[in-house]
Amino acid sequence: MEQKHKEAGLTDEDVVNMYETMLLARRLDERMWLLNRSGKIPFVVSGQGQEAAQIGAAFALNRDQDYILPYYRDFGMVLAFGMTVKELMLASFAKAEDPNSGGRQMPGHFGQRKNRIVTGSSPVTTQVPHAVGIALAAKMDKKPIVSLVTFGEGSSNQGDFHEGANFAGVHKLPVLFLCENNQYAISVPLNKQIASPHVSDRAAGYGMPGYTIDGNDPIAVYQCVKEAADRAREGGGPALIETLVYRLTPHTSDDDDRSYRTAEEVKEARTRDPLDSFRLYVKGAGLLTDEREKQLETEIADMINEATEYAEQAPYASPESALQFVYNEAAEEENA
Amino acid sequence: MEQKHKEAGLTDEDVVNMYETMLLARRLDERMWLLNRSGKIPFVVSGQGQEAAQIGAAFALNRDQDYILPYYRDFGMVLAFGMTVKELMLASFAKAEDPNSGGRQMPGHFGQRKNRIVTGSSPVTTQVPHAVGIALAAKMDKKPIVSLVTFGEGSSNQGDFHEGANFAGVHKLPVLFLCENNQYAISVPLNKQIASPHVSDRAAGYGMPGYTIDGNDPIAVYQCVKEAADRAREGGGPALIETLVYRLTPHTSDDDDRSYRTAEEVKEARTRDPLDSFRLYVKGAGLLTDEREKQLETEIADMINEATEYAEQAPYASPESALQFVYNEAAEEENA
Amino acid sequence: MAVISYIEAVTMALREEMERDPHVFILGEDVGKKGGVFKATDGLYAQFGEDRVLDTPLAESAIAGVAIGASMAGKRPVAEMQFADFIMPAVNQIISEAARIRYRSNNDWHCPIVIRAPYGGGIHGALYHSQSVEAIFANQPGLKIVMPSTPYDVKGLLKAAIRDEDPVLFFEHKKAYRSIKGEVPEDDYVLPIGKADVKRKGEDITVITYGLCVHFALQAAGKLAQEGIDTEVVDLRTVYPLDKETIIESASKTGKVLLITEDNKEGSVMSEVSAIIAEHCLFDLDAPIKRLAGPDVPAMPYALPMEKYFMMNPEKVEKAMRDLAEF
Amino acid sequence: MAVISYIEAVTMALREEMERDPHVFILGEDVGKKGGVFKATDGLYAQFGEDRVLDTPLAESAIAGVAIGASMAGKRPVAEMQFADFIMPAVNQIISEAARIRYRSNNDWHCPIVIRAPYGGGIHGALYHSQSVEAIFANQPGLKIVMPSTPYDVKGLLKAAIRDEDPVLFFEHKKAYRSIKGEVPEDDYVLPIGKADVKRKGEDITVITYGLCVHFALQAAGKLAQEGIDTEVVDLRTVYPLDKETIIESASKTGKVLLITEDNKEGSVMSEVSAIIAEHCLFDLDAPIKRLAGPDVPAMPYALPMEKYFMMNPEKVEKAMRDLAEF
Ligand SMILES: Cc1ncc(C[n+]2csc(CCOP(=O)(O)OP(=O)(O)O)c2C)c(N)n1
Ligand SMILES: Cc1ncc(C[n+]2csc(CCOP(=O)(O)OP(=O)(O)O)c2C)c(N)n1
Ligand SMILES: [Mg+2]
Ligand SMILES: [Mg+2]
Repeated sequence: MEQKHKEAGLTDEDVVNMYETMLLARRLDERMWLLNRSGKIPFVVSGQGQEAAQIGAAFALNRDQDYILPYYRDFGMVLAFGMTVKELMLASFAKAEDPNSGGRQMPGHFGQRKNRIVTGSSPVTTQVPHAVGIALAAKMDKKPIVSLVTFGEGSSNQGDFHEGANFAGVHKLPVLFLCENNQYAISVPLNKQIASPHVSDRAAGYGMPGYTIDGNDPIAVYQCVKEAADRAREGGGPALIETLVYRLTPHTSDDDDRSYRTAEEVKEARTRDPLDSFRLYVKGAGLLTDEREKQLETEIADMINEATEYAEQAPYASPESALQFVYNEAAEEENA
Repeated sequence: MEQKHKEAGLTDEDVVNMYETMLLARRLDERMWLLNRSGKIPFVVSGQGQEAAQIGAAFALNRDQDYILPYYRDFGMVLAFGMTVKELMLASFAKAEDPNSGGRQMPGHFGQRKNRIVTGSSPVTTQVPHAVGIALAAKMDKKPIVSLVTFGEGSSNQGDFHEGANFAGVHKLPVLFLCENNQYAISVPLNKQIASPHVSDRAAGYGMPGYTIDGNDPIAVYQCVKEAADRAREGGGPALIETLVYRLTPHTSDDDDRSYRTAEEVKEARTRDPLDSFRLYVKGAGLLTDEREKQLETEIADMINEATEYAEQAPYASPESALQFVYNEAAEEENA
Repeated sequence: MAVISYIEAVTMALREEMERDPHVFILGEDVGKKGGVFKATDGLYAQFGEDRVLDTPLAESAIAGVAIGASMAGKRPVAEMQFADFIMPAVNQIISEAARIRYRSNNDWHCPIVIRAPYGGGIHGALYHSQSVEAIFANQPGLKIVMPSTPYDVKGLLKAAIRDEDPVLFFEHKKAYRSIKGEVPEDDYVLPIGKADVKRKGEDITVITYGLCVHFALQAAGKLAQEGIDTEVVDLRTVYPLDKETIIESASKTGKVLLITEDNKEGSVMSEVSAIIAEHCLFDLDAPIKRLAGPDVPAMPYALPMEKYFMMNPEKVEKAMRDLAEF
Repeated sequence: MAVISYIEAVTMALREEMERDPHVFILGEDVGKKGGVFKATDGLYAQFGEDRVLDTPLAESAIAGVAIGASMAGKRPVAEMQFADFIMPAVNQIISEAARIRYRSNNDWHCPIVIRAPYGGGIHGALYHSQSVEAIFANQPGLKIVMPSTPYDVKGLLKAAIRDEDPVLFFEHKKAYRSIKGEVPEDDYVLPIGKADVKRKGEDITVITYGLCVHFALQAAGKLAQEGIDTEVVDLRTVYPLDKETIIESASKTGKVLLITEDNKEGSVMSEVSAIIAEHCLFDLDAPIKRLAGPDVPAMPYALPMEKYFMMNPEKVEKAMRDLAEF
């Protein structure tokens, strides 16, 4: 019987939860491609292949108080932090009720204050210093809060990564830098993005520990993030964690990946699909029967169907509402 | 008899040259403070305490073909690369004949095309990607050229350091990153700038070797830079070299360093003044007699006096010349 | 003469310049193997090899800064910013460095780089893939900003930019990439940077604009002509520094001026155009200087209704022109 | 009421706000132990400790970005850029992030930060310690840009900026720091951001300006008054978004407008002021809208003769006012 999760401090219930969230993220993601290819939603950016890293990390945090600053592939992470399928569908259809942006931003630009999912933008890596600022606030307020920020390996080459990581190192802030190294930045492979073996090799230069772990193993990710989060919460400072994953889809629905990687390479990577290996694990641990699996697929399909229908029919924000929320409107009324 | 320099591949003549350039840099620097304090020049930024690192590095390059991108303390380096005392004085007096900028920039903003001293600005660290670009050009043109860029340890926290170093690492470019770590960025001490023991700890993250060396020892610096330059020239890629030095003066003539460091600390550092230890070395090697030393001081004093007089009397650029050289004026005439 | 698209004109100009001058090279994100996310550099990697079509790490300040350095060592870099919106991390390199190198060195050094970037909306790109960013730079002496409207202008101006001895920002309207086509000679020609182009002569009203809006204006001018309203359409082409002469001439002639930009209104390059006219043509004017622009919100939203509300279009342009003519 | 200097008003406002609200904190380079290179934060490190007056690493994008993050977690950061010239590395954080956080999140998140920076010339700071950088940002909805001229305004506006729920760029003229003094109440007051202030009422000509030039204009207005020329001096105080109402009112009243900025002329915030007037007051104008500004060269040189040639001064202002009055 598989027991690794117990050693990592995860209960059976946790593991089931993790698996269900991973599966949900994958099925939702797949649906979005279908909706895109059938012309119903204009754009998809996808997290397929990265769910284990996302969910392992999210479950290692205190989801009632910690902050996450996800990047555009983090469907799994935001689902774990409380965003609903319906909400994600509303974002994909760009409808008024979308809690991320009211349809203002492209899908994958997450943000939901009530769940401490910090609003993100398109320019990569700008969220890294924000995570550091949130950790600084936590330290000042003496609150046991951790912030976790994710980004791709390509994005780790932006100045903001360096400046943010160094700031956190100097001020020993409770922030975790989680790189989802999926081997490509759009078409540019890892060896044209960085010259060191690992992104985590950069940690030493910021006086923090660096880890490179198998991002296809949610339990390994959980364990690493949990330890780092505990240490950060106790004043031990930041950490840089690199998860090795593979982007199973093209960059986005606008990309054609055949111009820069072979079908064989992708096929080979699919043999390590984290969803498959984690399913095997959960089954091996006796926590998932074939029957329950079937039922789960049905529940998820229903949930996604319902969300799709709802989102498709939901109204857009009015054209003129584009004028709203440039500045604090309460103040403007006061002044007027 | 001191022989270290021979082991490092330096001839007696080289060492004498190095010492004389160091002494010249120091005396010139001292004179500038005098001129400032007597109200003759408005501003000084100083290299005192960092001359050994600068000169060791400059002499390790091919001064007939390599490029340097010095920062504002690099009097020693630009002297070694062919800028004259008179030219530096003209810059301090902001006169028209100043080859760096015709009096447009503050002193310490070096630039002289004929000596491949690349024009610099005030925002720190912007020169780092320029050095990388020059190395890229050298590689493209298959020329055996190296570029060397210097910066302070505080400045190594700018995004441009990270982006530039990583670019050079990925493309294996012949560029040397030389950090003059003088323990302070204006008032902010090293431990509030970086969290790792050494700036050179960052090299691994860019797939390049990193070195931390005693910047008070010009021969050690020479040796390290020479090896790195040779390797770079042969396609071995970049290196990050950190020289440990101490800023013996306040940050600039506008700074009062008593608010952030003690007189004792500075006094203690003066006991390791590289000029003193190198003088002892050169004497120990039998390359400098007391008599020659005296003569040298006189020669240098004369040279500086003459330069001062010349620069003081030299004309300013005309007020309206401020309108020149925004764009290529030859082209404008053509168009007109 | 072949009819090609706006983006094909970009590629053609790049190819010809790379063939002409071995110092010209391209660097940017995904410009190599993939040929650019819009395919502007398609085929160049195959033709010129990876030494001259560099896929860089994802770092715009380095892209600009490395280009600057290479240009100071004799190269002619053409850097691509994947979207104009992502030029922001490179602002320090562009403004503090590229724009000031010649001036600060008293003409000893100079910096002949081109930075290309697709800008503009109407392609459902939301806040960060739709912006007009020219106003951020259109106050920095030392820079030139070119924003062509037609394939013919694209080719001639991009070639001129690459041969220019100073830094040029070259913004390409991404909605024009495939929707705008036109005749482009196969042979080598350059067009002058810094000169506006009167795309249509007229006597009654003047429309001054650039980029995609030039086409909206020409379209509307055609319609209005049938009603006897004769419109002059001035295509700025270079939005910084502005061609004052052409602006003043046209404004003085018609006395009724409409300035159109897809950018937000307050602080756009059209403010400067208006100020030039207000300074030089006041007594020739028969109507207030009108500006038609995007609303003053950060950038256009993703959802279609809001995007349309923000985005310039032929109807908005036609209405504003008619209103002005009737003033 | 005590007479204090412009920079003392900065320090006073910071101190009072830090005393009032424990969430207010300062971060920047050398702001702590040293009290800032200009001493704007002098004494605050001693009073509030290093937790609330943070000496940061030398990295402006992080300073802005960390401030943004902290503000989203409930703090009230006041970030210092050591010189306005060094705000450039932070442009991406300011424009792409701070300015868009409220809008892009549909009002779910917001970003109450203040970024203070000394700007302006006349202190022999050469190209990179003299610049006016406001035009770079004065086209970004979501931002507010405050540029006060007097110690009284400094205190009231800096307090308002710190209490504002949106990001505010607060540019302080470094030449004014010690040369401009004025009465400042000890008690707590705020002044409205977004409102211009008529610093002198007049009927014949209008001067619209901000920062140090307000003093040049007032000085000249005093002289001209003796010759019977009655000048209205409008101090913009907030240069983005502009107070259209006050601008239009004053321009319509006098019909003769002079716009003054120390910045380069083309693309300055004065272009927008001119465009507003040209759009709304055309038929009330008796003279072209004049702009007096720095020349269009990158920034002012170091050598005194060239610096003076570039820099605005009372003589240039007086002459331009007289010319306009006589038009
Ligand atoms: C500053 C900036 N430059 C360019 C882009 C365009 N872009 C979007 S995603 C991407 C690649 C990101 O690669 P990586 O960081 O590895 O993340 P991944 O997409 O592989 O998950 C690029 C270049 C951007 N969004 N922001
Ligand atoms: C981008 C930028 N920010 C701030 C400054 C102001 N400044 C000038 S020198 C300096 C400290 C530099 O420290 P370091 O890099 O250690 O070099 P050092 O002066 O110690 O040699 C600062 C903050 C600047 N020049 N550029
Ligand atoms: Mg990637
Ligand atoms: Mg230092």
